[in-house]
Amino acid sequence: MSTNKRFLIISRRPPYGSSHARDALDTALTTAVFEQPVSMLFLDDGVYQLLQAQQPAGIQQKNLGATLSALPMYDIDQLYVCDSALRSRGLGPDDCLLPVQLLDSNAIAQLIRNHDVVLSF
Amino acid sequence: MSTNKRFLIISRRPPYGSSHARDALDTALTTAVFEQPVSMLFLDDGVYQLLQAQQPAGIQQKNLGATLSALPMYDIDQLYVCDSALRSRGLGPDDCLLPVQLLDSNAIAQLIRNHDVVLSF
Amino acid sequence: MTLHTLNRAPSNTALLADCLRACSSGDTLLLIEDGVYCALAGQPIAWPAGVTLCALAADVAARGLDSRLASNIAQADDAGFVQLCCEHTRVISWY
Amino acid sequence: MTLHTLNRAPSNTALLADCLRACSSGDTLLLIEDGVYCALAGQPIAWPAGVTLCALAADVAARGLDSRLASNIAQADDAGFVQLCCEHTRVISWY
Amino acid sequence: MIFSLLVYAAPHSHQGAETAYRFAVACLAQGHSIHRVFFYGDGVHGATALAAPPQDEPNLPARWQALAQTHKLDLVVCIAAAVRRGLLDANEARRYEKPGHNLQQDFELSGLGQLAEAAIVSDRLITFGA
Amino acid sequence: MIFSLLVYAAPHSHQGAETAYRFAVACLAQGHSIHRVFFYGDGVHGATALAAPPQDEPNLPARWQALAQTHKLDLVVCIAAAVRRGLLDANEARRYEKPGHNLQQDFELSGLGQLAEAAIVSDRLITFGA
Repeated sequence: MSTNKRFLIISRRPPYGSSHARDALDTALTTAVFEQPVSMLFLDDGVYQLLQAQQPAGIQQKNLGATLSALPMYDIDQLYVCDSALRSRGLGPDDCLLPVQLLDSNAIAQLIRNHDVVLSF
Repeated sequence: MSTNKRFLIISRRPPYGSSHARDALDTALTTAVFEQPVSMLFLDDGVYQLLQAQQPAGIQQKNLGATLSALPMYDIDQLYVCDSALRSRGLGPDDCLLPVQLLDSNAIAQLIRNHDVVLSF
Repeated sequence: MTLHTLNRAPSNTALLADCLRACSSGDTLLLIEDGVYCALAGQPIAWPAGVTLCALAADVAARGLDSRLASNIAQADDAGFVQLCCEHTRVISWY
Repeated sequence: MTLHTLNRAPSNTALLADCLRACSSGDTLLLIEDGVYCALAGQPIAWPAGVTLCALAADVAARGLDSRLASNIAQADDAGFVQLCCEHTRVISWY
Repeated sequence: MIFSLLVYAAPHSHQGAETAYRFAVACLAQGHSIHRVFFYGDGVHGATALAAPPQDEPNLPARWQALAQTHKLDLVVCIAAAVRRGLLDANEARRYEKPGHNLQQDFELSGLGQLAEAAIVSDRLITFGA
Repeated sequence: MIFSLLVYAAPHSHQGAETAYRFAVACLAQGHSIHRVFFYGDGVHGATALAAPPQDEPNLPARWQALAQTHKLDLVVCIAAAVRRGLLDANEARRYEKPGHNLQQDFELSGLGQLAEAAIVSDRLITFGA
């Protein structure tokens, strides 16, 4: 594939309750395999995906947090989080299982302008 | 069926965007055919179902408002609406295609206590 | 007495409000699936008086909330969920 | 410039807030499906400055909102939806 | 006590489908009986015979079937919700002249009246929503 | 202009499935080309061959198929999302030893890479969500 496009995957849903979070993650990983630059932006309940110590064996699902931890190995290291989404839930960067960059509203709008393809889940 | 139970169908979703509103209505109609007393309670975006002048031909769906208008013919005439859900949307009883009874929070909790089976959609 | 279950996060403000509005004193609210995020400590939720709160244990563990629950929330396992259904005369699912 | 589509009612406050937060001046927001309820006159929605608002006509008519739209909302038909996509460099769907 | 379950969530899409199954297992383990499990809305997809999930994900239609065989469960799928979504038994496939059918064994297509009847004769009806 | 569509909503469950189809029709009517329609998540149910909706409701899989034949559309269904939800073509039915298959003609099962490729080569990618 010759053309390069900058991809932004927005993930807004909590893990496990529905397939959205898993689908967002699979899309990010697949796009990275296609050697396109991929960023992820966690908004709203999507920030819950980043919580440590997820143990989903009892609900018969795969550990989404474990897959998220592997993102940097796929060269997906541009991970952004809505500052107010995190803080309004009583959480901070230390609660996250990965290093993330906090963005305010202006920075989110700018992040979008800097990407060619934006997929939201 | 000898046993009589009082059914309350709670309908919280707007019409057309998903099948919830249609499913709630079909459940109410079917239960009435079983000669059980059925009440309906419209909460949250469910109150949008009651708006007049719905014209869903352009989105290839059946007119939900028309089916709602037929409820009294099926002896479903206990129709309740959350007062604050209606008013917070800038609507009033005159905007509704059927006569409805407005309930405040206390009355809603009491309505639930007066029913045996409560189904929410 | 009614058992209420709620399966969405508190960001679904209208759902949570409807659920709490529908509770009478003596009722129990069981948080399940994404509803367990309502049990996270430090949430500004005005729980109604006289309503017992609990959260489904498998969902709490799945989401990494074991050490993060508010102190007024008990945990119930699947057997406890069934028992709660028996102890209340009706069950309403908020979703 | 970005075209945003939104398909949920304003009761989904977090979705609407995320969408509006993501808008830049010059963007367009197209309300589709249940999103057209955001276009109902008298809603307390703080629309961001410089963002053009429109609603998909078939969805407006379906829901009985033809005579109830706020004055700052234009209607677009399906062809207009396609044209808006062409006129903006990217499209984000909020759902 | 006599329970009935209303499953309104589809496997893999919403967790409610899996929660319902776990609830049924816990219910039977305590000696309660389940009068009927009624699949409605997107929940009807929980009755497909063709699901092939990855090894580490549960095959819910197969699990319901196994549970039904052990405990003589009545697994009923709303016929109106099912046929419009492409879930057919052999009869409906014939009626609509479709090339195949895909309803898992030990599930049955029937009308919404079966939900009303279940609510009437059961002590508790529990909904698992999407 | 070259469009691709991502359909993430199932017919009869969420309106997004129908909006996507209307968009495609309007798109082609204006002389644009559609590189691919990709069905993902619950959207995969829009590719079933067994849907039998009431007369007054559209059969979306049949309509997509007709549109594909007229305009040579590439209708691709995410294989991972499809097989776990019980949507199989003949190959996958054989592979998983299932008794039948139910993918509508002119749809094709393939990997998520087809979504990435579509986004890369198209001028616009439009998502229709659930």
